[in-house]
Order: sequence, then structure tokens, then C-alpha cells
Amino acid sequence: MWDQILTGFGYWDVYAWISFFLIAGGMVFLIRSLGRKDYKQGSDQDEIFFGSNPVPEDGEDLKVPASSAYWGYTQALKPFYDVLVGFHTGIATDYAGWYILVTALVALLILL
Amino acid sequence: MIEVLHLSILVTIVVSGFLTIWFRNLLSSVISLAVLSLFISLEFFFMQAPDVAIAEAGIGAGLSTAIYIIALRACGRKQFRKEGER
Amino acid sequence: MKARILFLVSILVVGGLLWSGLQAVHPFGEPNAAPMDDYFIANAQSEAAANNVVTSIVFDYRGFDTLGEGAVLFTAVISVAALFRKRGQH
Amino acid sequence: MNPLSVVARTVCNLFAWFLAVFGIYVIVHGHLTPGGGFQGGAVVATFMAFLLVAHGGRKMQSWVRKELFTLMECIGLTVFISAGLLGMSNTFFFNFLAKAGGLFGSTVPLGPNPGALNTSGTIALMNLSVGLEVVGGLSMILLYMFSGVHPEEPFGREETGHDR
Amino acid sequence: MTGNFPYLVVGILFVMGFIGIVFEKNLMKIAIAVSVVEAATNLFIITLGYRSGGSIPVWTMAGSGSSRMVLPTPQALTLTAIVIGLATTALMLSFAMSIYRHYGSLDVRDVRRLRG
Amino acid sequence: MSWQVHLPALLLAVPLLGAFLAPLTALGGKGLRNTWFVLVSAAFTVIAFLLWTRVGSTGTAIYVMGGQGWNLALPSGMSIPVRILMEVDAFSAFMVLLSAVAALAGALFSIAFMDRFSGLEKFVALYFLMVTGMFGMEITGDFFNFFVFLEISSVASFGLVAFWRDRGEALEAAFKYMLVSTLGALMVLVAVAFLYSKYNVVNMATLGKVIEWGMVEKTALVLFLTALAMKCGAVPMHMWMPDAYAEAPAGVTCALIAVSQASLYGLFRVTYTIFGAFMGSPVIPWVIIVLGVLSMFIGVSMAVIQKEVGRLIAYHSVSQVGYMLLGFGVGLLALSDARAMAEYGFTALKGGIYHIVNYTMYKGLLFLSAGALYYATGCRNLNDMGGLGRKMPKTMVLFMIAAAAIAGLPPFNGFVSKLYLYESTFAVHPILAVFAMVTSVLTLASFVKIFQTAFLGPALKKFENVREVPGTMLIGMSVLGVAILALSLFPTWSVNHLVEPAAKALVDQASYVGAVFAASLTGGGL
Repeated sequence: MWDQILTGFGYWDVYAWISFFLIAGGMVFLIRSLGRKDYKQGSDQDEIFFGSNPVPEDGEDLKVPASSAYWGYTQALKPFYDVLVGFHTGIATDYAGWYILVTALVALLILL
Repeated sequence: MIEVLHLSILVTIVVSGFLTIWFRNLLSSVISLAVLSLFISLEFFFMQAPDVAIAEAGIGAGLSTAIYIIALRACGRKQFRKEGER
Repeated sequence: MKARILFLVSILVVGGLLWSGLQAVHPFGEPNAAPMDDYFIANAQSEAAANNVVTSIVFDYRGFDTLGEGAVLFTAVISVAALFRKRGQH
Repeated sequence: MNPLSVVARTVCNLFAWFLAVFGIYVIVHGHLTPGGGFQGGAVVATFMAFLLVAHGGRKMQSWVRKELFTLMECIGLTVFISAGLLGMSNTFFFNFLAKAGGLFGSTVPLGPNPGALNTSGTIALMNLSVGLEVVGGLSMILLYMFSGVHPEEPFGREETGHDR
Repeated sequence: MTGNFPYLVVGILFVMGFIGIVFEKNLMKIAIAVSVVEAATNLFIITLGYRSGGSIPVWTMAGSGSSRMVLPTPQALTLTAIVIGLATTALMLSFAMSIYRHYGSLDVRDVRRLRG
Repeated sequence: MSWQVHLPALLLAVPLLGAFLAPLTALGGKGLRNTWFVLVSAAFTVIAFLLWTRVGSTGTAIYVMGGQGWNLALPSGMSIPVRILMEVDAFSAFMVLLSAVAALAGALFSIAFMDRFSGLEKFVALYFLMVTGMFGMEITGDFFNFFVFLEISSVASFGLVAFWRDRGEALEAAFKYMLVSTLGALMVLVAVAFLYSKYNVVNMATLGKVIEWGMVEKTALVLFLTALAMKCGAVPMHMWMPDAYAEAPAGVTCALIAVSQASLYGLFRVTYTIFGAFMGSPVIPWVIIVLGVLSMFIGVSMAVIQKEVGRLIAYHSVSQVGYMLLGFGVGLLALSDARAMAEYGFTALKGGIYHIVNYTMYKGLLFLSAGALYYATGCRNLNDMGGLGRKMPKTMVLFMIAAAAIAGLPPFNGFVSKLYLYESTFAVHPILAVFAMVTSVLTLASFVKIFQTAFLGPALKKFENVREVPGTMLIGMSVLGVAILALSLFPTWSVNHLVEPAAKALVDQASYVGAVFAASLTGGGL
């Protein structure tokens, strides 16, 4: 009945999670139903507020481009990412070189 | 006597292999590769493997050299414009 | 530049690995006991009815490898043909 | 590639036909002498390369069609795998023709002997089919790579399906 | 007299091929270096199967009274490896030709639109 | 006995025959070609399923290629097998089933996806050859045969990666992939030759029986380990992977994932079954664990900053392969110690194997939905996308399922295997579990990024004409989507029937070896 998987330390139960999500969803709807009743779709209540400027026609001017996502994260880890991007040179011979390098390292580890 | 011949074939293999990597000119390099294949096929004859020797002589020295030369012909001249790229 | 020196060193290490492995295999011309190959030599004529032991291995004992080999060649041919196919050729 | 001079063309023709005959010999005698489908096929394909070099690609392409080689290749491989599948009463790739009488079904005496052509069961059949496949395949590689040297169309957007 | 000299040749060919693969800049030259490594592999396998004084493993040509043959399996394996090597070489050269059409160059330092 | 003993041979013969006849279907036009594509794909999936059920019911299946009888492994008077053996134990059968499902989904997806391109009969032939190579790697019991199938699958995948030859990037990716892959395959061949020279045998089971620990074996192990780890994309040998996965057509990438899983299979067949007895020293397990941790962390760090959909998802492949390497490495560490094996090793192994099935399903679905986006919009840069959720709701739902599964959100299946891995690796060293969790968080972050920029946001003018993708593509995606949902809702069933037999078979070296030698005692004949 209860599908449980024991891992030796804890257990996984998918139906507990599903019932949790159902209960949580019910609570969300409950809270939502306590909201204001005078909201109407299509009226100026759901107009986009664009810094009191006129809203552009095309969505292109509204959206946040993907390269702006996690800007702070990449900025904070800039030294790390500089090394990492520099490591992916894109030169075909380097790919083979890294392969041979790892072979040499593993060989040294095993033979010594 | 046969040992000397064997040794000289092995030395030729090493030398032609070295020249294959060493030459800057691609055509010389390809010809060296053909020589390498030819001598490897001779070495196969010495090791009593005529089956493999025929295959190496036909495929290594003959066909793949032809393929290399065809490929060199395609890349020798600047004959394609660069604007067509995406 | 540093990476290239690293690569050169690692190539030499891999060469050393291969060299040490080659030292550990049997000396040239004196293979270990070869039960499988002796079986092929002894039985190629009676089982596969072929005089050429190599061909009997290639097409009978390890015939499936040869099918794979033909498939590799076929794959390469089809790939080259796909690479140089004409426009709109179906 | 342009055709060579008349002298060179004649010499090439002469050698090419020797190569073809030798290749077919190697294929057919694969189970008796060193050689077999792959080696013989490679030699016959070298014959194709000779003709290609001597006469130039354009003339060559007017003589033979690539579809012919595709057909050769597919038929060779299909015969090969079918010869394997026919042995399925025992196992896949069982040599069901060996020592069964009939064509290719003779037995061979043990020890060194000159051998006979009608021995070795499916091996001879597979040699022929592999020879067919290798000739077709290698000639296709040569012809297609040759057609890639001077593509007839200027390079551009060759596929039209990348965006709508 | 030859001793282990064939093994030494195999080792040298391997190292030269690796050096060619890693340090050459021309795609065509890299393909040639891969061919050298392939040749070294084939030579290696055949070398493993040699029995000194052995005869050809073909009964038609073996000569009477010869019971010691060289090992036939490495020859069968090498036959497969040679054809596979030809297939990969042809494909690699075709890629190089097509890359030249697109990039106008065979230098690996130019052929690096995919990086990072 | 019944015809079912021939299943291992049929599994390889059917797609091969499909490939050999595929160029001839050009004569019959588009309908014949598509019918052939679907028919053969369905046929090998059915055969894979039958093989899996048979192995589950009757144990390890042996098939002697070309022998007098299918189980006559040892000819009279010989103590070693001389012919090529196919040996399918529970782990192989599990991998075969998985690869078949992924390949079927990719095939169904490709019909409509590739419809606008030329040369499709060649595409079909190459696809079947790749599938054959992957099946062959998974069920073969012979090292040289393994090399041949490795080459088939590699060469076919080079051709498929470069199939859009009008994109220079695709050719570049194919060349790079080909360079490292050919080198790795050659090293595998050298390793096979080393083992052959010492023992005069290339059969896996026999090698597992007779092998000793010496210089030759060490050399062979190093060459096998790095070549196969490279083929499945471990850092720092992973750079071909984002290139090739992102540039290949999406249906192909779905099957390419299964191909890299086949390499992973080979890696663990070698380390567990052949060299398993010598894993008392912790060097090799720790090498695998370190490779796994590096792959997880570097792969996901690179994924976060990518801008192309395909490349982003491909970097996630690197990190997900790292999870599997981690799980298998921990299992290998505990292999020679019965107590550690019971305590955490087997759990890690189960986690690794469960992650293989989860990964193949959801990563295939992710690549397919990225392909659907490309099909509908014609762009692959995330910066150009936006607001597609309203236009392509079904694709969005399928993408959501896959993204939630890969990020390990409960109640989806991705979390179960990760749970196994966290808890077992914690027992080895806590830092491993910490790395695994950080990777999981970053995975979630990058998929939120794709979801937000591609599907959410304001509707864009340039995408006004975008419509939902055709039905066959949706069917191909739904195959994987349904598989993910089933794995999520019935975790106990999947662990008991899919994962545990495979894990037991992988650990049990004696039964893999014994199957060859025991089967022949019962004599030949049918």
C-alpha cells in the first residue's frame, strides 16, 4: 500500500509527498479565496505597471534576457569563472591533450 | 642476413614515421605516410602475416593515400568565400 | 604555454606506461602458451573446412566481428555520403 | 582533377585491369591463399582509384552511377547477414554449409595440402559478399569525396529546414 | 639479434603519433598523426602474435612437416582494425574538407566557434 | 529449446538488417522510409523487452556466435571459449531495455523533426547503426567485439552529429568528438591487445577468472579506465560532450545519451567484473570518485552561465554522469569489504544504477523538448526566446516534468537516486555529499533559468506564428514523460525489478564467470 524505499538511513515515500502537495495546494486555494472580491479581469486593475512609463507594444522590450539571470552570482564568482571558461579553449588538440594528461596521471597513481 | 634486413626495415619504419610528423608540407607528409604503410606491410610479411600485409598494402599504402590526396586537393586553394557562413 | 609543457610531459609518461607494459609482455617471438590459437590451427580444417586459418577465424570463429567490421565500413560510407549529399537529394 | 596525358592514361588502363583481375582472384581464393573479401575488395577499389586519377572525375562519374555502388554495398551486406541468419537452426553465424556436400561443401584433408575451391562452406560465400560490399563502399567513399572537391553548387544555405 | 626491437619501434611510433596529435595545428596533419597511431597499433598486435621460426598460418602455403605456425588470431584482429582505421580516416578527412568549406581555414586555432 | 534463446543475436541482427536495407527504402519514397524507421525501432524495443523478461526469469543468458549449439561455450577438450560469446546478465539486460526506450523515443521524435531535411534514408541507416553499436557494447562478452561495437556506435554518431553539414559548428563538433573518440577507441584496442598477449584470450568471463595483478594488467586497466571515462564524459575529458550534444539533431542526442551510458556500462564491466578482485587498494575507486566529483561540480558550474539551450542541457549531462561515477566509485571502494558493502556500498551502487535509468529518461526528454523549441522557433539562444508557454503548452508541461525530475524536486524520481547517493556517500566522506547537494541546487537554478526565459515572460511579436509541434514529436516526448511519471509513482517497483537485480548482477562476479563455464557443462545441442 505505502510505497516506501528504505535507504538504510531514512526512507522515501512518494505518496506522502503527493498528499503533502495536495494539502499545500488546498491551503493555497483557501488563502486565495480570502482575497479581495472586487478584482475584475480586463479592467485596468491588471494593467502592467512599467515605472509609470507607457508599456511597450512588443514583449521584446519587456523581458529580462537570459544572460542577465544570476548576474550577481557570476559577478561574485568571477575569478572562478574566468579560470573555468579559459579552461574550455575549444581547440581540438587540447581535448586530446587533456585526455592524455589524465591517462598519465592515472598511470602514475597506479604504477607508483 | 635476414636479421639485418629486418632491422633495416624497422629503422625505415621509424624514420618514415618521424618524417611523417616532421614535414611541414602536407603532400610530403602524406607520401611519407604511404612509405610508412608500405614498410609496415613489408614488416608484416616478415612476421608471416601475408593476409594483413595485402590488406595494409592495398588499404594503407594505396587507398588511404588516394583519399588523402583527394582531401588535400579540396583544401589547397582558397576557393570558397567566407560570407556564406551562418 | 604551461599547458603544452604539461602535455609533453604527459605524453612521455604515457609512452613510459606503454613501454613498461611492453617490457612485461612476452619477449618478441616467444609468446606464452596459446591454447586458443593452437585450437584454431588444429581445427580450422576439420571444422570450418578452410585451408586458410586466418580466413576461417575471420569468417567462421569470429564471423560476428567481421559483420561489425563491415558495418563500420558501411557507416563510414553512409556518413561520407551524407556529408557530401546534394542539396534536396532524398 | 583533370585527366592525365595519353601515355599515362594508357599505362594506367593497363595496370588497372591487372589490379582488377588480381583483386577478384584474391577475393575468390580467400579461403585457400592469403587474402579474402576485404583485401581483394581493397585491391579492386584501388583499380577504381587508378581510373579516377587517369581519366578525371567528370568522365568517371559519367561512366558509373553512385546508386550502383550503394546497391552493391547493401546487397553484399544483406547477403552476409542473411548467411548468418540462415545458420539460425544452430546459432547465428553457424557455418551450415561446411562439410554438408553440394557447392562449397567438400571436406579438406588435414595437414598441408593444395586445397580445392569448393570447400569451406559459408566462408566462400561470405568472402564474395564482403568483396562486393568493400568494392562498393570504398568506391563510394572515393566518388563522394571526389565530388566534394569541386562542389557544383556555390556554398550557401544547403538545408532549408532550420527555421520556419 | 633483433631482440625486443619491434616493441621499441611500436613505442616510438606511439609517442610520435601522440606528439603529432597534440602539437600539430593543421587538421589534416592531425588526421595523419592519427593514422600513425593506428599503424602503430596494428604493428603492435601483429608483433604480439609472432612465433620465431613459425610458418604462415595457411595450410596451402605452409609446406610439409611444419607444425609451428605464427598465431592467427592477431592477424584476424588486425585485419578488422585496418578496415576500421580506413573508415575513420576517410570520415575524418571528409570532416576536414567540409570544415575548410565553412571556416576557410584548417588551423585548429580558427576552428573554435564552440567554446566556453 | 524455444526460439527465445536466440534473442541476443536477434537484438543485434534486427537493427543491423534495418540499417543495411535503409538506403534502399529511398526507392519507395517518404512513406516507406518512415514506416521502416518506426517498424524496426518498435521491433528492437520489443526484443529488448523480451530479453529483459527472459533474463529476469531464467538468469544470465549465454549465446555462442557460430557454435554448434547456443550454449556450447567450450569446445571439447578446451578450458577456454574460442568463439564470440554474448553474455546478458541482469545489468546488461537493464541497460539494453533502457537504451531501447531512449532510441525508440528519439526515432519517433525524429520523423517529424527531420522531415524538412534531405538525405533522410542515410539518417535512418546511421541511427540504426548507432543503436546496434550501443546494444552490442551492452550485451557482448568479448573484448574485441566490444571494441568493434564501440567503433560502430562512435562512427555512426560522428556521422549523425555532422548531419546538418550546412552548419559549420556541427562539423566542428563532429571533428572534435571524432579526434578524442578515435584516440580513445585505439587505446581500448591496445588494452585488449595487452590482455590478449598475456592470457591468449579475449573473452570477458574467462579473463575475469584467470586474471592476475601485474604490470600488463595495470597498463590495460589504465587505458580502459581513461578511454571509457572519456567516452562517457568525465571532467576534464568532457569538452567534446557539450559540443556534440548541442549540435546534433535532437532525436539523435536522445540516443547519444544512451550511447554514453553504454560506455559507462563498459567502464563498470571492466572495473567490477574483470578487475574487481584487485580493488582492495583504494586508488582506482578514488580516481573514479574524484573524476565524478569534478564532473558534477565543473559541469554544473559551466551550465549555469550558458546561453544556448542545448549547450546548457549538455553541460548538465556532464554533471549527471558525475553522479553515476560517484555512486559506482563508492560501490567499488566497498567491493572487497563485505561489511562496508552492506553498510553503504550497495546503496551507492543502487543509487548509481537508479540514476542511470532516471538520467536517460529525463535527459532524453529535456533534449527532445529543446529540439521542439528549436523546431518551432528556429533559434537556440535563450536570449532570443520568451513567452513560448502559451504557444506550446504540451511541450511546456513535458519540459516541466523533466526539469523537476532532474533537479530532484519531490515527488519526482530524480530525488530518489540522489537520496541514495547522498546517504551512502556521506558514510564515505561528508564532503562528497556536500558536493552532490550543491550540484543539485545549481541544477535547479539553471533549469529555473531556462523555464523562466523560454516559456514564461511576455509574448513576443516575432513568435506570433509559432504553433505546437506535430503529434509524432509529442508522442516521442510522451514516451519518456510517461516513463518518468511511472518511475516516480512506483519507486518500490522500479527499485525491486529494475535496479536491484542489476546491482546484484554487477557485484556478483562469480556468477558472470560461472555462467559461461556452467552452461557448457550441460552439453551442446539444442
